[in-house]
Amino acid sequence: MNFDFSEEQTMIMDGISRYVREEYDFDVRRTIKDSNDGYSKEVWRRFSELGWLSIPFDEVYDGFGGKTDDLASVMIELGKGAIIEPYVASIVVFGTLLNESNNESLKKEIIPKIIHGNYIGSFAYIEEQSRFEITDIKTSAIKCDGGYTLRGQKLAVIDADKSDGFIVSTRTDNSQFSADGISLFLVDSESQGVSLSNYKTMDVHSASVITFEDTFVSDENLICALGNGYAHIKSVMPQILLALCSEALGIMETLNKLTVEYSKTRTQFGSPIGSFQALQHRMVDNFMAYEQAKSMVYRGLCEANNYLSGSINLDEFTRVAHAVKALVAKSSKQIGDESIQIHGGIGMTDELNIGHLVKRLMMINVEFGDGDFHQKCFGQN
Amino acid sequence: MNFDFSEEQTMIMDGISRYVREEYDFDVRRTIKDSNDGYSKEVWRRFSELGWLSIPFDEVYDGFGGKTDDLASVMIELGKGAIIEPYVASIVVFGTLLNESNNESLKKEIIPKIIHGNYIGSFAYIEEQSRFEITDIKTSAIKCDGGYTLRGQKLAVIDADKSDGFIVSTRTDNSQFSADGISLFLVDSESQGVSLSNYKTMDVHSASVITFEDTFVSDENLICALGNGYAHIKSVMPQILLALCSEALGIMETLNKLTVEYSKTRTQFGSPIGSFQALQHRMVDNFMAYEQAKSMVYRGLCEANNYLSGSINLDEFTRVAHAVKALVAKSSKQIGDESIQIHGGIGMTDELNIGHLVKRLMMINVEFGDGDFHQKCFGQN
Amino acid sequence: MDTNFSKDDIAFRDEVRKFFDDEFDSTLAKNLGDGHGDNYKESIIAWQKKLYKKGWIAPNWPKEFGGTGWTDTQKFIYESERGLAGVPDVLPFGLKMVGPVIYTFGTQGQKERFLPKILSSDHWWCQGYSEPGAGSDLASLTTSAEYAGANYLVNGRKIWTSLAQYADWIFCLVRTSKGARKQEGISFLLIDMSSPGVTVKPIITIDGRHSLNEVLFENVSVPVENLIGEQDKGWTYAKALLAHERTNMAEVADSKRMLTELKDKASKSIGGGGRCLADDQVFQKQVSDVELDLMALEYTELRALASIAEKGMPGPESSLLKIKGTEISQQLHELHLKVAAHHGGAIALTEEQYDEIKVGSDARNRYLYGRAATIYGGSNEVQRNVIAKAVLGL
Amino acid sequence: MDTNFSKDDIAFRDEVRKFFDDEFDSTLAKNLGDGHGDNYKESIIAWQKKLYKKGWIAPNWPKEFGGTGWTDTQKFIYESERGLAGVPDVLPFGLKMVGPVIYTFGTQGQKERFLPKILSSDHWWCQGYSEPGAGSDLASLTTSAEYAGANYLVNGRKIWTSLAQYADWIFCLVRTSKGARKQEGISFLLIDMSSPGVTVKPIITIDGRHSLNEVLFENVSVPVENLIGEQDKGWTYAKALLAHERTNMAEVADSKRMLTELKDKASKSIGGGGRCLADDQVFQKQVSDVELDLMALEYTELRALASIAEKGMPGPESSLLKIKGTEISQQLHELHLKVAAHHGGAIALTEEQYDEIKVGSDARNRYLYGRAATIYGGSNEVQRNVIAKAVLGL
Repeated sequence: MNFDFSEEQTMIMDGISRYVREEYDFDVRRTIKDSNDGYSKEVWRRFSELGWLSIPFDEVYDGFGGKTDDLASVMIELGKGAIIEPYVASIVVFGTLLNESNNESLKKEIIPKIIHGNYIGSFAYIEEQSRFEITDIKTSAIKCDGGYTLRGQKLAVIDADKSDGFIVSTRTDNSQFSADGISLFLVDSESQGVSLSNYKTMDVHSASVITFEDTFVSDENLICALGNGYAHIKSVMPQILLALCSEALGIMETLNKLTVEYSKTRTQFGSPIGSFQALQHRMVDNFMAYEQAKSMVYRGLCEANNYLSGSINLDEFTRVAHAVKALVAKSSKQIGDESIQIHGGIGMTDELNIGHLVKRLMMINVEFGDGDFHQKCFGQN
Repeated sequence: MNFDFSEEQTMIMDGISRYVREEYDFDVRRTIKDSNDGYSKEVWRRFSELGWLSIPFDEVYDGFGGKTDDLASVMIELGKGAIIEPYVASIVVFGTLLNESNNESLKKEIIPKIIHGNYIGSFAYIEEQSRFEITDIKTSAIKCDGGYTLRGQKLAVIDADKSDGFIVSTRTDNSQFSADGISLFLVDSESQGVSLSNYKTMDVHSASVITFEDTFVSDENLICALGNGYAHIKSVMPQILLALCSEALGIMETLNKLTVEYSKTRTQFGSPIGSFQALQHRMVDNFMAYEQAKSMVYRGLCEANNYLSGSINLDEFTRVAHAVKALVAKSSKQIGDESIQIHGGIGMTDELNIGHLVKRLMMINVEFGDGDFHQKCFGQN
Repeated sequence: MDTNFSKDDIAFRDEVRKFFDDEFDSTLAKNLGDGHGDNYKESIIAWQKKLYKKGWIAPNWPKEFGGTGWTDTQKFIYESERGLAGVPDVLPFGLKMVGPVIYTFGTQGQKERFLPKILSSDHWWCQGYSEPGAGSDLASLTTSAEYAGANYLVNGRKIWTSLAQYADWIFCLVRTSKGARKQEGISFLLIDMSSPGVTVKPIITIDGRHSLNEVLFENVSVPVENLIGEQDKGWTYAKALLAHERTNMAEVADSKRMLTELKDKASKSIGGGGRCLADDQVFQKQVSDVELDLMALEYTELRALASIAEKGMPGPESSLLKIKGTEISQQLHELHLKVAAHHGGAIALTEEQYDEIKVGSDARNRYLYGRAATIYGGSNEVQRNVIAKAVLGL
Repeated sequence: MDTNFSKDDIAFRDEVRKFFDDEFDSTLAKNLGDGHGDNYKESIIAWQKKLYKKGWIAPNWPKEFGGTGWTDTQKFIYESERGLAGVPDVLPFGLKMVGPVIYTFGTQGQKERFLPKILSSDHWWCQGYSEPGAGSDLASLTTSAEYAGANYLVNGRKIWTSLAQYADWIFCLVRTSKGARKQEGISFLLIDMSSPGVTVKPIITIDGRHSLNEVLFENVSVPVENLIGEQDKGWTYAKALLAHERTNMAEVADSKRMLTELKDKASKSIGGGGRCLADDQVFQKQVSDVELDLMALEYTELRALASIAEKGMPGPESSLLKIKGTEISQQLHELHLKVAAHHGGAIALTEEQYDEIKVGSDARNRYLYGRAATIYGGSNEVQRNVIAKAVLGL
């Protein structure tokens, strides 16, 4: 039984932690957020130099060859900085989907570019009617000479405006709600018939509505076997969920730390507010919510290793991932609300980091299904 | 707008309050509960003398002619005494079902007996498979010469062992789950083929499993039109629910009062525990839970008058009654749990009244459907 | 025990309904835009002037000062209809806060000078209470007013001042002397925002918008006739106002409207996989959890109103109006955000953008700004302290 | 980051499983009857003697004193299997409470005299801590032990003493002198329950059963060799024990079993109208709310064990084990009672009565007696105070 990160993981975590502390404080973040690009290409280059863009990729493509817990350890520390750069969209989601694909030539072409900071990707899967059901797809890909013609609309594609390419979930067979007949394509953002309507998100990332109007995509850009897209998504989803939840964990740790610290210095009625028992008990509840979330994420990471070693199957691993996302959602909501409440007026200001961390937690909650959605998936099995 | 009980109602409430205080304290209650009958015939006679057994009955049968709010006002005060006598079973439930029946000869025969304390009745409607669905009935009543033959089993019939007769819900038509084809009969407890298996309940009432083996009941004992039993139950259910919730309200008021008082006298760490802010805030939450329950019961009582005056229909009144039962269940749970917790060890003892009041709240919760059941009924409409 | 409406009440309800229907149009709603429309200031003033013209601007004021003379039932009907119609409440600072203080504690001169312009909305007021070091512990405020001949010289800093950027006047609590208890020595002062030395600095909140401010006073000269009541007795007047404010904070009518909108939205919201969100039993439970509490709170408020009508003051039940009212409205914000799902994070950049993005954006802004409801007006923690002491005697 | 079991671990698990399967039969389970069977005392002793014979009676003791020498993983496996098999935990008073105090702080003579009989279950111990005036505030206890030659003369009253009616010995905190701080001057004394002047008075709890007692001491003479460690230093030993006790209170294995039983019961429970309760989405949500928390708590406990193994002491995560563990078990009691519906109120009068009535009766008794879990062993309020101070530094 071992709940420590490995020496190598710890080294990387320390590196990110130092970077966030020394080079990515909230003033730096504010400058980046107000910049034209909406993120810092300079920071992204640094991430590449420091090797952080290579974590989930196989060694054969110059990747770090990281497993679920490697990626999770990185996300915990990145979470504390509320990083604006498209790490989740491009490395965690797009990267993992691509890395686990069986399209070797695409991987050979794209992954090194990602690792060197020269390619950003994102995942277009949500539709107007789909809410959190990944299999609810209307966007069609119709076979044509040498490839497919895509038609349809994807919503809320995170960091799409920064992306060189999108992995798009399409329907090549069966009807709208079927888990079969879904295919994934890598679509170049410059392709004809692709148009974006961009907007900001509250965590100062961006998102887009992407419309595909007779967009051609070649056979070579099929990510996994035709019609097998959902199986592919399903196989990487636990890892993605655990990475997101690890990011949330880092944020919750930070929020609790800042709130307890603030309560020791903020004085009202002649005493630090942290001396009032009612607030103490609530901060204890927040501490417990964090520790329970941490235990649950660790449980997920242990099960990830059990999955790799073959001692549990994908359905079992998936069920645990649902559990992790559901519990993390609850702890996030509680800690987010209470961090603002205990900070009082100052917690309501854009100037303080509290609100920004809370908003990132809120965004993580809806990504790939909110807490209620995952709890339902969990509870039904 | 008026949220006061009438002068007449207030007089009766004061009378009951005085009686509970002076003649029915917890020592008296303990003696009664340990007696052979499981309730006090003496007390019951006093209730009759004081007119309290006549509340819901029409004046034509020597009743008080009380409406929903009259009965509710009585229940609030009886609740505070955690009365063991079969008031709910016999007056509130059996009494209301009978009083609203169109069987004039039965009413003329039975109601005066009830009022004079010479007849106790109860309502047999729960079956093994029915949980809270009143229409889920297997007990059959088959037409025979001059009457019906009953066959089946009813569970959890409150205070049946004290009863002279039961109103029994039976199926005379349609299939097990149908709301149509249900008929209600008044069955004498001495009838052939009626057997009881009695047990105690945690609120020191009693309940029985009643088995009907070819029990004959005459045509004259049909409570309402044949096959119309559910409509009859439905028409009196809001009044019954409001009476139960009013009893709960009286109990909650008492629990909160006792808990706040105790917290002022119990000293730990050199101070009354009521001076600790964390407990204060929780007692405030309990206070709010009570006030909200009170508002909801009052809302129900106002709507009862609106129903009588014809400004809302039965479905609307029923929906409000669902809401009242659901909210009262929540407040009851919170106040019950917290009363024990804040009392600490002493709250765990059989000697103190706290536990007894909590157990009565718990029994009220399951009677005619628990909070979740009613909230679901409410939420679906 | 009844809440029956008389025939007159029903006629009144119809009149109110018709008035809102005729006068509160969608352009006005759009311009107000949840307090952040482009023409917010002009639009809210225009709307209030309509109410003023109709004689309905100050239902809670005594008739002699410009109130409506309505019965409690009429007031309740008016509020309910206002919520149902989605009509925003009037700005509270003049009409619900300083107005009642002036007509209760002010001089004849002050009444004549200020009340008409509050009623006509020609003066925009804001509230100068909180300070960086005096939030929940309001009485520890340090903004000073030094008596110098016919004027006070005011120095200090007020914070969290809503809509001060539009204000003509501010009512302030200031320290005029150091009493034995910190509640002593506080005075209630009316200050012209155009006085030299007054500076307003915006505070951007977590919803990214500007409604709060800091207000700085540097040697601001305020004539003594702007003092309410006696010097050093301001805490008394403020406390009277706070009790008044608390009963205004249940916001039942607004929550009822949010609930209706929520159910409506959910019934149209595709829940994925061809299902409708409104059919999800867990979602139904979450909605009914709030609805039950709101149904109860509506009667808690009615009980408080009846109690005021009967005994001239609210009963203990009124103490929970602020706490429960704000908790309920936050729960409704949360459910609206849940319906919005992915779009709850969206910040629309153009007018043309996809409708859902804008709807999600509104839900989020209300959610985020709504976090403040349990902090301002005496935080819910302070309210619990107050109930523990004043109601439970702890 | 792993919790893989080695081959040896799996072999060990199979051995444990087989042992419980072979030795813990249904008659034994029935006789124990949730702590209230007719032959409870004899049955639990008989069971513990089996464990003793197997060498598994004291997994947490050091090997030299009779422990098992298991790894943490083995301890975890043993506990999990115990819970799954529905085997009750050993009585804590000797094995988990006074035993560790004696082998840590006792003299050689005390170790030789007491430890073997704790292991063999020939001594039944109970705990004399709480007093009528000293509950959460344990250190304010007043039971006095006056030093008189070779003996202490003990006078006072202990309360909430679990199973004292069966006990041969009681370990007590007594006041031997009045220190400056109330924690000073407390001593840790072992008292023979058969000593003249010891009286046990039953306390009936709200479940109507008898497991708690008052223990009265009237001039009870206790030999000085029954003092643990130094006089006046008892608080130190008790505190060491309390920390130990806290990690025992998560009761994850038992809660897991209750959860399995709950799901099983619900899947068989007719929900009315032909539906099954287990299919109700709101009920599913209520169950998964608890299950999620329990899954997390299981790992919180493992993290604490790993931390003890590595650093010799539990990390901050252990502080929540008692609070969360008891809250979870109460939620499970509540859900069991919910399944029981009408039968949750039943108190069966005869052996022959309808099965559901008995099942409901058990659910209720566990629910009611289970309310004590958040009160005893340091109430959850006190635990929160401890975390606020010791972990958060507030």
